[in-house]
Amino acid sequence: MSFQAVVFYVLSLILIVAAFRVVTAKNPVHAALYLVLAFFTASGHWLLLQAEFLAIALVLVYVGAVMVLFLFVVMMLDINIEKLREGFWQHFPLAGTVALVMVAEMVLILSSPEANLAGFQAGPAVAADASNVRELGRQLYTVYLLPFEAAAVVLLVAMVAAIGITMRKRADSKYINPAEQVRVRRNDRVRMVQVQAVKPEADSASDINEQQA
Amino acid sequence: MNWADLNLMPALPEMFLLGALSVILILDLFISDAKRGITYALSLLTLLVCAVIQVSTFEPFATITLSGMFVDDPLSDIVKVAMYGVTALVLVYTRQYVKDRGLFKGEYFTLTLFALLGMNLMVSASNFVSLYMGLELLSLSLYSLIALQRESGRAIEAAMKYFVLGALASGLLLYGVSMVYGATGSLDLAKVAQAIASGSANQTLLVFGLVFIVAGLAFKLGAVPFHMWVPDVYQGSSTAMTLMIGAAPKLAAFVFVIRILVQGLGEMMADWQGMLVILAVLSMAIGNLTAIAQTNLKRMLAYSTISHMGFLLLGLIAGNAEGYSAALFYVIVYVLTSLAGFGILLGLSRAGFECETLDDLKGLNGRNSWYALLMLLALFSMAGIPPLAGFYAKFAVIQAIVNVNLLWLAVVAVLMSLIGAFYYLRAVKVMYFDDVQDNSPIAIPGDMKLVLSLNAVALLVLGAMPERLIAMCVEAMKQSLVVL
Amino acid sequence: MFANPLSLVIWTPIVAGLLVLATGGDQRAPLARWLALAGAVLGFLVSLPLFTQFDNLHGGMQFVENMPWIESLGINYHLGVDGISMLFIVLNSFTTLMVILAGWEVIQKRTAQYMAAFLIMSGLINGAFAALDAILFYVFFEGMLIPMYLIIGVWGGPRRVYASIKFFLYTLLGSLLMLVAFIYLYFQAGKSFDIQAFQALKQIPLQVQILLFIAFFLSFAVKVPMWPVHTWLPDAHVEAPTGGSMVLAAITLKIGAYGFLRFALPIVPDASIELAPIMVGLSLVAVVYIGLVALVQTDMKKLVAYSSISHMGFVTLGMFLFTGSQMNAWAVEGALVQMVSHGFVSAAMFFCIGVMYDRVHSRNIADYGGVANKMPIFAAFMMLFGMANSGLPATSGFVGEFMVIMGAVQVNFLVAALAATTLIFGAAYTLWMYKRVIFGDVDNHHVEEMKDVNKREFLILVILAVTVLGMGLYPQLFVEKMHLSVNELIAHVAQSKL
Amino acid sequence: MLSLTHFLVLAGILFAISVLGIFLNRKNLIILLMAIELMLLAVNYNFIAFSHYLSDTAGQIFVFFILTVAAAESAIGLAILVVLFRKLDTINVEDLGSLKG
Amino acid sequence: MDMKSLYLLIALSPLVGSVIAGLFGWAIGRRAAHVVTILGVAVSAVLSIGVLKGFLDGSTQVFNAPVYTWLTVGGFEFSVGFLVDSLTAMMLVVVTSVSLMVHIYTIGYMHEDPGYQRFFSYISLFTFSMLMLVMSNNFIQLFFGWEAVGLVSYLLIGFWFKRPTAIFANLKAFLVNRVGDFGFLLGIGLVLAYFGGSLNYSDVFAAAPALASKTIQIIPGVEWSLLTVTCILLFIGAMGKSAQFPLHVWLPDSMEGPTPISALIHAATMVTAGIFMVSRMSPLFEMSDTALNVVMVAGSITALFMGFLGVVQNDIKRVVAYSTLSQLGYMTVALGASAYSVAMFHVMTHAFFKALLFLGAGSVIMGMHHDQDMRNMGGLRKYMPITWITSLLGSLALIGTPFFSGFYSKDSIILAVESSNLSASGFAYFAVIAGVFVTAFYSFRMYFLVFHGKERWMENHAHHEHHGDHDDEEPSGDHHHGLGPNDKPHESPWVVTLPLALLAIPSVLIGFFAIHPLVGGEFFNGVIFTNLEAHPGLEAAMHHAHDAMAMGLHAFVTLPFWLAAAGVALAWFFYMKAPHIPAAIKQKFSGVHTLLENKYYMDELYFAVFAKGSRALGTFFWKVGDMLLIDGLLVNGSARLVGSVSRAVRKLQTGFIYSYAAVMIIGVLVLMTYWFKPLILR
Repeated sequence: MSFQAVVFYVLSLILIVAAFRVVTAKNPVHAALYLVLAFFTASGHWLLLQAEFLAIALVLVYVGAVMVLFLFVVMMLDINIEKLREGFWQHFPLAGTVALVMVAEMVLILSSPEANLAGFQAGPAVAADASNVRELGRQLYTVYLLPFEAAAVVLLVAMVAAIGITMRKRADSKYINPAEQVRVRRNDRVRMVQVQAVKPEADSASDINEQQA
Repeated sequence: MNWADLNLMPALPEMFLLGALSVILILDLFISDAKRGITYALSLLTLLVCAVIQVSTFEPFATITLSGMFVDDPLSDIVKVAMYGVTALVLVYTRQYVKDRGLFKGEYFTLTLFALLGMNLMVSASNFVSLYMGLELLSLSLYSLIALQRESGRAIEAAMKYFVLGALASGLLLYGVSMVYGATGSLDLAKVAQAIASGSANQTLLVFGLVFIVAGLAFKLGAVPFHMWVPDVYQGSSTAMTLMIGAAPKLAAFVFVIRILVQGLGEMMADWQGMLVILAVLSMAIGNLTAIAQTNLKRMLAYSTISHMGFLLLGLIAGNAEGYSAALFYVIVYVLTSLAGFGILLGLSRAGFECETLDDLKGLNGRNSWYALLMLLALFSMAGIPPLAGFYAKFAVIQAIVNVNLLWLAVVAVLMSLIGAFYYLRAVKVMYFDDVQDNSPIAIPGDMKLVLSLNAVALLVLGAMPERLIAMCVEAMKQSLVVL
Repeated sequence: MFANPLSLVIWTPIVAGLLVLATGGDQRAPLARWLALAGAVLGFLVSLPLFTQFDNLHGGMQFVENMPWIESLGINYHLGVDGISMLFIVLNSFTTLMVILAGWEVIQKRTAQYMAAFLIMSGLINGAFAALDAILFYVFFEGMLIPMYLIIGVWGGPRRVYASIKFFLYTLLGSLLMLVAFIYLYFQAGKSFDIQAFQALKQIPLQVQILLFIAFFLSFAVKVPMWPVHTWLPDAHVEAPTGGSMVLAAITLKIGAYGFLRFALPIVPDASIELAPIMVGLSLVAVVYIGLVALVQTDMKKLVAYSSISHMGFVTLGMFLFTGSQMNAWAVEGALVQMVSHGFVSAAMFFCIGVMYDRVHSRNIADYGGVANKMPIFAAFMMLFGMANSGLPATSGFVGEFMVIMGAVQVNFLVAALAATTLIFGAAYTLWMYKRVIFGDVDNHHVEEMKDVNKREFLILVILAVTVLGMGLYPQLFVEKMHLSVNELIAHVAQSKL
Repeated sequence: MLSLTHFLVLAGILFAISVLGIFLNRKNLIILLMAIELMLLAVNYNFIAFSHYLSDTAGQIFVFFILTVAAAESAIGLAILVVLFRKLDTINVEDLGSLKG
Repeated sequence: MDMKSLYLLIALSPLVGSVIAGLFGWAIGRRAAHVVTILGVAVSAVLSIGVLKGFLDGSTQVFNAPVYTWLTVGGFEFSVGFLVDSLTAMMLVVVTSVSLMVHIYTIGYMHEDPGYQRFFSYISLFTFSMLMLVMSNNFIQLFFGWEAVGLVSYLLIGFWFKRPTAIFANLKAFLVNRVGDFGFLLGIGLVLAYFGGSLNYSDVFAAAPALASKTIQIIPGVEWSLLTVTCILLFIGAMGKSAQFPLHVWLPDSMEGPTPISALIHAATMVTAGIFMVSRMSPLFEMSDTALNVVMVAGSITALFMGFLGVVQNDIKRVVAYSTLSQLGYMTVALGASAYSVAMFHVMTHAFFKALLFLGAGSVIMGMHHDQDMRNMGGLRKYMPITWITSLLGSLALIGTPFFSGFYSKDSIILAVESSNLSASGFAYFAVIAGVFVTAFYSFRMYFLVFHGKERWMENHAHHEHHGDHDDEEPSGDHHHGLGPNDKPHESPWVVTLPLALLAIPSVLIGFFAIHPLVGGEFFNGVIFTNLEAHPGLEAAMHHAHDAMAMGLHAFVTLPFWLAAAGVALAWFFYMKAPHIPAAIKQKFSGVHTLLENKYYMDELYFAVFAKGSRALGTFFWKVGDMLLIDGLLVNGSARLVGSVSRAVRKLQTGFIYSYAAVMIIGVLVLMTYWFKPLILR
């Protein structure tokens, strides 16, 4: 067993445990932290696969930004954790079965001779000074120009959307809108009331009394 | 990359759209709520210009540019023009509605245009990466649009469901794409197709990936069993957003499916045909059956959409140009029809009142026979009763599958549409046979009334003379499929 | 396009209907009525040249018009009539006129829509009879469901919702399968929806023929309607307004029978022959079973509705009387005559019931009695139509039944004997009803208050009476139109496609 | 020697765990979102593994985009979650069932 | 004027009258209505007599030509056409003359009725229909006329449509006739199918001989002679129209109609259409002994057993009605014996004397102010002398008093039956002989009860029970029944008595003068065909027919005469001398009496079996077949099924994200499993 293999298996173990804990953790904060762990191990795996840039990006972007966002939200929302845990395990048998079947099928398919994954051999080792980042960068800005632009737009959308969705004008904030003031008409402010000059008769007065009663 | 060779003309509409969008986005910041009409007008203008550009740069062949990321073919042209039109209609129909609900904000327009941009990308992408980006651009915009109505618990619930399930579906799709990538070594549709055709691709991985891809696509279309989001989202969203989701994205999703399954994985037809048959039958059955039990019109139309998507799949199942063009025609007619249908619902809603249950339509004929007639046209078109356009759509796809000797499927399809006819009839019944309950006047703005009328009458006109549109679809399909 | 008389008969009523619809609300109802009447008269007038200019010595299609319509789907705007379909177009235009008159002041609610629905339906029905392209036929065939659905549902009786939806779905069920059959045939016939191309197909295996026949059967048998897919009809009739019942009975049922002649028989002759015993059996069930059912009805409209089914049993019976592979000319022409005649008679019967309903607002036989005392003129007319309904010679009702029975005797005596029981049943249910409704002493104050027919009703009754008697006394006028077409049909069917 | 199968199977297991999470988690929407992140991680594994064994960078590029989109997605998802919590005062999945049938 | 126009004029002039009176009666008034109709019929009558005269002196040729083409189909052509030969000529005269009498009579009889014009229109229409029937040269037109007279009969029986009994009776009449028509039409069908593809008499008769041995299978595997089947079917038609057992039940009830039409339609003309038809078809019937036997048996039963019923009737019209039935039986027996000409002869004589009797009865009824119960009459001869005399003459003719017209025709029948060689002739002979006695008895029972004896109308004002057999239904009130306390019967006006007198003349005389040409002579040669070798029945009658005087004298030594005399005597004894005896007999044989009173319970039987049976069956089909099975189970059942499936499927949509996701994942799993079955299940 090569060193890579050892690293692979160790990281895999951590990854699987971490991933499992993500979905089973009682506390969402723990879950988020386990997810961070999972990302870290994944990053390690990706290094094994010589995807250095992505390994770093994962840590920076995901762990650094996204997961922090998650934690932020989790903590911001005042969530009753105990209530959220009720009856958690009662669905486990079904869920576990489905997951197991899924894994089993995937493994059976992927490891079957027909899949012929052995046919995939890692290419020749890249030179030590070959820059994965440079290569990716070159491609991103040439071949993948369009998706790259699109990615930018996606981020813009996320920004617009996040603001649009969550931003609210405080109900208690007081401000003056000059436009509204200018548009005001007399009718909005003054109401002319026709007051009866005649003295009400006795019975109608009693009616009124009754109504008041 | 040689910048001098970079042909950006095919992507000109998208570029204009993005530019205009950015301008609107910024401009809107400086516009007071009262003058939001400017944003509205600019959005419509943008759509108009896009359409003009699209039409004026039309070429009857496919051009691939941007390093194979982008394709401009007649199929994308026709669908894009349709999408501009549809989006414009959506904006017109929803103006009053969103005003009444305090949603007449800059985000509403910009997100709509973002969604349109995403759809354009989906339609014109020729690489899995650009396809995915387009898809996500659309999806994220749609989630946000729904969630914009944050005062409504149901809208947020719908947004959340849509979001979670959409993300799951994206995950499935990506998983499938990764397998295809593994099998063919490329993300470019043309190269994928080449690799499969040359036999160098790993079949097991391909089929394995195909399962996930089909699942992801089925989700976008809303085909059973990946349809679960559709009813909830249709019902929960404000009607304006329902219209938005139900209209143009169906067009985009259709082309998206064509791009992936036909242009990319065309050689795998035998496999995906089988899967689509299951999906189609289930969609038609479940969609129609469940719609019967609905009392909420929007929900009913959602299930009806599911069944329509089943029909749409029939065209794909046929697996030939005729079938695809039939499906294209189908989806265009469907979108036009649901625009009319939801348009009426929008028109009937007013501040503080949502027209969304069957009972809300009670006695519509007595209140306003013109709108009742328009709705009638829309409903019968959905039911596929001649001489309305919906009939030819159904007819064309059935013709396509009979052509490939899937008679049993045709029989199943027609039987399901029989079941479907029931709930459309019930809606007509409510409008025409029942007595008026709510006698409040219907105030639909003049422009919307005009457009809505044209929209619904178009169903009839298209029923009388569908040839032009069908021929266009056929031609577009023919020329688009030749190249890739 | 509008120079062709067939296009004219299709589009004149439709355009008129749209114009009527455009008159809008009930405040302009008088305008709508007169406009509708003008449209109906015009529609009838433009249909007359079909009859007068029809060449009796020419067996094929006449007034043909053929131009591409939806080329991409292989659908043409192909019109033409032979001696069979021409009669029904004229009949339909005539019935529409009657219906417009019949609804004149009776319909006070949404008058324009009512009139428009009938006019549009009239055009669609004409289209169905004139179409020579299967899909064009289908479009008209299905399109007419929409106005009819609305007519039953909007202006119908208390159970109109059930009846209208049942009507719609029942009819749709059958026709959808037929659509699949059409598409199948399209590919068999070298990508053509031309009905004549379908008919010209040379080789179809029996198995396929039978499947196609079943598809046609489901579509047309529902429309006719044949037992056991008839149960929509009583409901539809009972709930429909008078005009709706008139059109339904007079015309739309005929489309089913016409469909058998135009599609089932010539396209799949071998299956038709193979399944003819079943068809004959079902037809006889319609005659006998439905005749008995009609006897016990307590609702006049239901009774006449069942009697329609029973009479239409004769039509289908006539069409499927085979000797070997030879259709029986008597029976086929008898079936056609029966169709036309039933068009007049059933329309008249429903109109009569409508006249009474307008006065008493009940269709229950038990709510009447002694109407003759108060409405002698009406009673006389209804007697005439009742007698026509029971197949009395010298009325149109007799001719078709007579011819079919004559044909049946030639083919199978027992069949003829069972069919001939209609002489008894028909008279029994019609006259028994007549007895209970019209005869006797004035039964209650509703009857006491009945007024005899007004001028409009009188006019309709007279016109219908003249046609019923005219056709009974001189059927040759109609029959001679169809001879060659029927002969060609028979010759065509006789050629096996196996 | 590590083979492609190792990574694909690992990705498969990750995928299944995320499915398990979606199934299992009936209370907490946030965990649901995290499960989806896990699923995307599994997909990314696939791409990178294939990319490595195909000696093709396209896979890595795709992962780059997926990461970008996933970030944007998280932002929007969390935004929706926040308004949801504001409106309904819960992030319990089982409380999110007013639309059904 | 050529013959065709002449015949057209004969046929159409009553129609013109009818149409004018019917459609414009409201405008032209009563007087004009009866003038035009009588004029129309009179024209027909005069012309008919001219035609008959032409045939008698041989100056007129048989006319057989189409008028217009009614229908062509399958290469066959059907025309409305006339065949006028001696048979037709005779019928023309009978029909038009009786009709004319009845028209005139009606002026008086219907004087007070509000439906005056309508009535005239009907009877003229009837005359037209009957003329079309007898003048037809083909089966189809025959059937037209056949049904048309049935229609008018229906209308006229129900003329007083307020009376429940009347509208019951007319429906019954129509339906029973329809049963006959059912057979008739099928018979026509067989004729068309097998007899040379034509329905013209001449073509059919020409084709018949070749078909003598042809058989058909109606029930698979059983061969029946075509001619027999055809003839029996045609005869079923005749049974309906001529009220032969077992389709006779309608005729007694038809007396609900006004008396003039009872005379015209239900005695003189329409009911004899069946006899006429069989005579017309003589070339066919001659070829089938089986059919003739059937005819004979039906006739015999009718002749005898319907006569019995006449004995117990108290309603004056019903007595005459049963006598009509019985006499129709005689005619039918004659047909069975192949003595067609004799049958026609009896048709003619019967037409006159029975019309006379009916009109006489009508006159009595008028005199009694529409009381028809004989038990309330008696001694009317003083008050209604003309009616009395003419009725007596009619009765004498009916019972076959020598030299009266009825004698010649009836005795000819008896002679023919006696010498018939058919197997049924024995029974038939007994029936006709016994019938003579019965006829005499009931005829004179009526005569004595009405015109002689005590004036009973004085006694029972309190109770005059309703005469119908549907006592459960009350007659409507507006018809005055019976004499008031101070009224006396009165003689009828001249328009009533004149027809009586005019009809009395032929009733007495016509037999004497006509027997020679009709029975013995060659009047019907070439028209009625009798195969004398095979069926010798006619020969005896022909033999006697040559000398009417001798035949009359000879009668006094024959059994029929003495039987008739005995019948008269017994009637006199019972009802004039010892009225207690009939009552005692009634007591003693109450079973028989009840049976007779209830007409052998045939009405009840038919009602229970056919009317109730078909209604029960109809209800069953409707409730169980249509409503439960088809509508309930198939139609609404499938709708319900779809509905419940829908509700079930709906539950899948739980509203929870995790279950939605689960469905998606499971969907993927299923697809995956399905597509990788071999890989996974290895």
